[in-house]
Amino acid sequence: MADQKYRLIGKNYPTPDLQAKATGKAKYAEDFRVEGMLFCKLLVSPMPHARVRRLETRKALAIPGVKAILTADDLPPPSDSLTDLGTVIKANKKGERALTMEPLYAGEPILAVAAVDELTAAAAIEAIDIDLEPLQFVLDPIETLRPGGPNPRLDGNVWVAQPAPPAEPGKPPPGPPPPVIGELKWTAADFAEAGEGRLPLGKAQDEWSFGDLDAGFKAAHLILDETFLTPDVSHQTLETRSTLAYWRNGKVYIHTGTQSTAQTVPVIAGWLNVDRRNVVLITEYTGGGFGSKITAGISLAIPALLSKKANAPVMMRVTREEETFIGRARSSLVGRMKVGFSREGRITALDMFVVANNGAYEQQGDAANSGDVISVLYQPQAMRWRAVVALTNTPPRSAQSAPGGLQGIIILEPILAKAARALGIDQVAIRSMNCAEGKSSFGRPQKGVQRHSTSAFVKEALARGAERFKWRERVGRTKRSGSKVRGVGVALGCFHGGTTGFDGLLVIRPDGRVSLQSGIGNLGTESVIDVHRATAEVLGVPWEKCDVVWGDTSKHLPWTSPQGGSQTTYAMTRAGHASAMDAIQKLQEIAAKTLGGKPEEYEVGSELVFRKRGGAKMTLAQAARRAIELGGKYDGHEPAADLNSFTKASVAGLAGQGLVAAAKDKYPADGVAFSYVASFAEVEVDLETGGYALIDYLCCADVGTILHPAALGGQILGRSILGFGHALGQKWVYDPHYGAMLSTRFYQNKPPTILDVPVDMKWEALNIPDPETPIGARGIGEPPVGGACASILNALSDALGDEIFRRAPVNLDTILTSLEAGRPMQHPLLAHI
Amino acid sequence: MGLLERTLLQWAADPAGKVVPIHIAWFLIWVAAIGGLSFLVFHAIYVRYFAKPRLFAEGASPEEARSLPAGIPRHSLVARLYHWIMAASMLTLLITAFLPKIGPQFDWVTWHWIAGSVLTVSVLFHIVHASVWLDFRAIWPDLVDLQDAWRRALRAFGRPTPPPRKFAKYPLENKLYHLAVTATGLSAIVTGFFMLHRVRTIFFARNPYLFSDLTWGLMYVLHGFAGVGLVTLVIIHIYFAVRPEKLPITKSMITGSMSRDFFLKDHDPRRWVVGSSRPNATKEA
Amino acid sequence: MAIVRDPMPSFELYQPTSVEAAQQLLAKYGEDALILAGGMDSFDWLKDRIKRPKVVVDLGGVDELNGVRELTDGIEIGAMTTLSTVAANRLVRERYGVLAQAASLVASPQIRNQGTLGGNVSQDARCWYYRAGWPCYRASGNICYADTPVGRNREHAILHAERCVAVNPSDTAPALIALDAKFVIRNSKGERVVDAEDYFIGPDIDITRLHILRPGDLLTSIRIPAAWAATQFYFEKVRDRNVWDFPLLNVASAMAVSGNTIDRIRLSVNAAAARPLRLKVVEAAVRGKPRNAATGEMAGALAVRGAVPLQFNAYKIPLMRNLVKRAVAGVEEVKWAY
Amino acid sequence: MSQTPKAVSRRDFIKGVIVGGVAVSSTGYLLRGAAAFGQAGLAGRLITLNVNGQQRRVDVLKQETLAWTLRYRLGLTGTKLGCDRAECGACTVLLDDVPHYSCSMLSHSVRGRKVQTIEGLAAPDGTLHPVQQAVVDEQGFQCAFCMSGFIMTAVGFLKTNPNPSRLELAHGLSGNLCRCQDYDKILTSMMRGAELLRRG
Repeated sequence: MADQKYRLIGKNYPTPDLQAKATGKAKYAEDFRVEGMLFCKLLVSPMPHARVRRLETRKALAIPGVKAILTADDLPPPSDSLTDLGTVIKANKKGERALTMEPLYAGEPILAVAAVDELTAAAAIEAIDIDLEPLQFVLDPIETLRPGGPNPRLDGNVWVAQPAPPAEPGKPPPGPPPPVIGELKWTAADFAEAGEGRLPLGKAQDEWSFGDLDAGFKAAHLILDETFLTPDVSHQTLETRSTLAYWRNGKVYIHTGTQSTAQTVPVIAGWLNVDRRNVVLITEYTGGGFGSKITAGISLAIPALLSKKANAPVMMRVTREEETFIGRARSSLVGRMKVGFSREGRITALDMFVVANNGAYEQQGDAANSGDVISVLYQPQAMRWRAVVALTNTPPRSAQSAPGGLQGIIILEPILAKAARALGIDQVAIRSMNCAEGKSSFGRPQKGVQRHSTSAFVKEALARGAERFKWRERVGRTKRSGSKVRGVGVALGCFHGGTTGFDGLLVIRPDGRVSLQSGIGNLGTESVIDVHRATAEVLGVPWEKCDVVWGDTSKHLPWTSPQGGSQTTYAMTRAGHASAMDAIQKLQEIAAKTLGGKPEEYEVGSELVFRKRGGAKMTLAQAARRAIELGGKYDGHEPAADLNSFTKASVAGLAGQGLVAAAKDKYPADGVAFSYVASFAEVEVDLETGGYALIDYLCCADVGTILHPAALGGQILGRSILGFGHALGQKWVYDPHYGAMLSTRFYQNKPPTILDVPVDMKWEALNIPDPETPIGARGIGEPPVGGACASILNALSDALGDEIFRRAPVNLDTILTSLEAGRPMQHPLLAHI
Repeated sequence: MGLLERTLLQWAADPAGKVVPIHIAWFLIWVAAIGGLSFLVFHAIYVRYFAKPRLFAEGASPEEARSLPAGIPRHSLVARLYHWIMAASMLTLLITAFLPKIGPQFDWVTWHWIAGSVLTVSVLFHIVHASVWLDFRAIWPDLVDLQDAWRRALRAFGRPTPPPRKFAKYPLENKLYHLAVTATGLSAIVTGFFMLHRVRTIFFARNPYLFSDLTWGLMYVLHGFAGVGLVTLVIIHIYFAVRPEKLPITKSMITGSMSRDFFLKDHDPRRWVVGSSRPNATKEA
Repeated sequence: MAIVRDPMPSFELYQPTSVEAAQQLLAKYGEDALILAGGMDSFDWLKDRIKRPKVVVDLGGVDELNGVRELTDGIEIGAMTTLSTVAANRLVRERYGVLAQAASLVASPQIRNQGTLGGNVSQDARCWYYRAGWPCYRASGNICYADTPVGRNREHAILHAERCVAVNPSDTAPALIALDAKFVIRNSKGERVVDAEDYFIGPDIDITRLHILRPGDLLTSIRIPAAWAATQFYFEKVRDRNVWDFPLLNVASAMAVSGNTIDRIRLSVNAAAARPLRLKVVEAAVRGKPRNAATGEMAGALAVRGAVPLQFNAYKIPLMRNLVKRAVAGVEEVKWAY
Repeated sequence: MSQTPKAVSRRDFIKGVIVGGVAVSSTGYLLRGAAAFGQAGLAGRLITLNVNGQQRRVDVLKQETLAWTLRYRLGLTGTKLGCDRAECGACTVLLDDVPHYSCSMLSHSVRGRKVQTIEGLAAPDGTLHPVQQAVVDEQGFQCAFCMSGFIMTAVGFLKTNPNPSRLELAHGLSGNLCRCQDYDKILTSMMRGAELLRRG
């Protein structure tokens, strides 16, 4: 066990934000009030695709108390952005904007009104005379791919990436030009070949492969070829993306929820087309993200620009219905997989084709991730991945916990379960035989070479989980009693678990306290605090002496990884470690300068810098005061050259306040960090109603070193339930004739309740350090999602057989009608039912 | 949208946010009923107190008259059957359509579409029957009718004019009424036929998306106007049917024939050649 | 007029403290008045700015409408009694368990703490097209959006659909029908009492209402006769999520059994049609029959006779068949070896 | 109580507005009741609410929900609006010790009833309520936007069932939605809260 050798790492502790949360004092964006603030309401499109023909706002503006109306014409043009390396990322002129005159989905904001109160603002919206010209629309990706099928945008139905021009010598590499919109249609023959309920294998937009696919299928003893549809699911963070904005002496102040504090600043600057140094973001508490607020939401530009126009603070309180439209969602994937299995159950070949429903705006990574995750997690001997990311007139998508990972896994897992049954192999055994192990290669070969994972202990997770879940015992039990039948399922989960190259920043104050500067967003995972436990651990200071500074970019925060893709724990423990090492080195140098001798003769621990052989020593407080005297690199007046400019600005802001330690994570890492889980579920199905209950669940995770057990458990089980939702009933329902979403309410789109999950779920983590990172900790936010969902699907087919469902979620109507008919009754090519 | 549209029609915003008409305003039911009743009141008063005695140009000569049978055949059995079937379905349609709107509620739709289907079929039959086996032109106003109408009008205002001729098979009012019923009836029938797609019937699968929301709206409006129009027309029809001087005509719709005297009093044997319902019969005479 | 949902538009609020006062108001304002009981249904309409009554009459202050009273023949429950109270009341639990059970399965605890029995039986349809504010038949329009070649109608009706295919979402209604409850309605003209099943109407009779209340009418209480007290009850609600969700289908039965023979039975199903259905034909067919699986099967088959599925709700037919079977014969006992 | 309907008389209305100007501080509110809204909308009236043991006089519109009054008139923003449609429970407060969705009741309907919010839970000296303490001990909740609703529901439920099983407690808390889906840890915290309460 890793945590024996640690003081703080691996121990539970009350995070510093808990008190405020538990007493209701924690302030989320909409809890703020500013002198003279106005309130804004949105006018959203009732049509899935239209053009504003006429807009008459005079009557609205005449209403007493109405201060300003903002339309797309008031938005700054999309601005190019500059990477720290000086690469210019050209703005996508056809990407999403906060408001539009050509709405591309029902519910897209067209304009906003600012007034003295919401009643007045609402009355103003109703007083607006707007004439929309209806345009051709499509909701279902398969429909737009049909020959002659409708296009979601005037100029096509897919994004086409443009190659980057060659780099000029001496200049920074130029960024790729923005993608253009093209048209992709499949042929009637493609559809005929596929037949009913099977995904046609038409022209792909992108593909890669490795190994000899044909040989793999030739060698296969069993070949399964199935089509499966995953649901579109809204993120539905409980806090909507409400935002308060105001301008003070050239700076714009934004109160909003975001997953990533530091990373959101340049993005806001881009949306508002202002210098990022003039953006102040206050975001101490964020009411959930799940990928929908990685860098907040573009809608925050509305109150910000309205505030400028009306010259007063503006609060945009986003309603739940509006959040359903603009609050982001997971792309549904319809996937077809042809999988070859050896007699022993090894995957000899895997040919996968996925079509993603992307909404009308920026292309999401779900389709691409699905290929990477499948190839790393199940290690097929040969594999081909093909994909189409189709645009539709549905709300904009974004990453949602394990984007693509969940979809890929729940498309493959039922096939794996079916194969095990057909081959008479135990479900745990077949997964143990195929799963990733150690450094496992994956994904698109670059110049013939694939990337590989930093490590993988999936076999161990499977074995440990099976043991604790009493898998053997359960599979042996009687399945049927009365009208009830039970089934057990196991599934694997996996997603990216970290990135590298970010900055750590801390200040040892003259009073001996340590300020740990955190650019991480506080979205509930507690990584905002947890990763700094590692920093304190390395620095050898008691936690009580540490103050984590977070949630306000005027408080000098370092350049930090985005809180997406479960990268924070890995990335920022590394950066934190680097800053601690920088502090230690500076302490040693200061001690040497002050007390004589060489730096390496000094050691840092228990709030002291002391000579190894005893004798001279000084406290951190003394060292901090000395650092200020010495100035230069010691108190932040000379930041390291390799720091990100964002961090440099913060260091400058802190300069002179104590010993300022700031360093970039330059630790080597062989491979890409992934985290993994093995999920086990048992369900009880009522054959007379088709309803089923999830009666037991266990998740065993391989996430490297455990930083904070309570928070980790919350992530493992919390994200598991997020996965359950995709099996238990979360979905979108659309009326295809009007292109309007019908499932805008919770009782219609069905996020899981406390009574839909086992009352006592279990989690475990192997706590085996990852070899490629100093602390050994990887991220866990996303890996459980796919495994959890698939474990339910597999438990259902264990109970009912393989001929029940070809889509998720699996509701009682699916089960009952299929049981009656003896075959899957809802085919996977019909979206949003 | 003008005041008129707003008062006469019911509007609604369709799911795409477009405001379209969906119905006529139901108060028009009362307008129609009151309109019909006040017509009969005024007409009754006019006939009773103001109308000048009728005067016709000489009709049939005594010889011709004597050559006529005592009972003049007017409506064939088929024609009479058609009339009463149509009447029954028409009344059912109006009652099932408007009663629920003004009070008593019952399962009206089923009755309405069944009656509607009966009416449609019977009207189709009538068109074929009338154009093939009956004198198709007999019911449409001709030049003589218009001249005589003019003469009667001048006479009503006491201006000198030659007396109007006696009628052919159908008096002008009769023909005009038929014209009005044809127009309203057909619009109700045609719109009604499409509206069958909006409800569950034995005929088609439900499909409200045959036309745009606006087209449907206008169709409902037309159906509504035709419906209330028919209320007025039916009131007037019944009123004339029971007027003493018209009773022989009403009877003839049951018995099929009318007395020679009544025939001679109102009709001109040269314009209505008895015993023949074939087209061109008049020419042969 | 552009559409905006939320916040609630203005209205005049009256908070009478007596039924008389409430009736004066309802008589005075007629169509312009909206009755507010628990508000769990009304607030949706108001917040969505779809219904805009001039006047809201909040019955919360009318004490005489609240509480469970014992009568010489059964009990009387005030229309404003909350579902939590109904579910927890001793008399109800001891004698009319089927109602307690139905009430305890409505929505969520907080909703049951505020939602009333009168409100639960008088609530409006939940068809998502209707609730979206679209001009459908139920909203005095001329179209049903749910029953079209592409309509999404998983939650809709399989029986007695007439133009509108919405269903009645009440959980307590079938229980009250099974108990032969009487609904007491008052208006300025006086008081009238109707059988539970006659309180509800289908679209064939009135497509804009789910119940017989007219402007000015007030449901004051519900009386449950002793006749069915402590007989054998069955209630089951089938829904997607175990909290909040409306029934996809529910069933309630009250049965007097001697030996193993069914002497008397009342059986009701809801969410299958626009009104909770009392299955008289099934009742007659099983009367005098032994209470066993065979009778249950027969009852189930009989119950779904004439059911017409829409594109996405065919599952409701086997579901109703099986629920009726259970309501008559009971559920097979489940015994797990572990 | 009087038998006559409590409509707002013109006098009440004027009084309401005058005092309202005082009651409502100068900061903005979602419902100021702007002049654009006929009498009914304008006619906010001064009522007295018993919130967290204090009598609070406040000018409230007819259509104003308790959640809005608490958040936007009394500044008690610990009560959250997650859906404003009685579907998430984030706005749960105690009315006479019973959990209610404050988003789905009119402030005018709670006059004379005891309203308790998350802010009124801890002792005046700052000592946390046992259920709050349990949350800190067990680190229940993630983003915590749903937390005050859950805590209020638990406090209300534990008054009726101080010694629940985990399943009973789950039923008691079932009217609250957590989108971080931290249900397992929430149940553990609340079970601990029940224990701390019993210990007193």
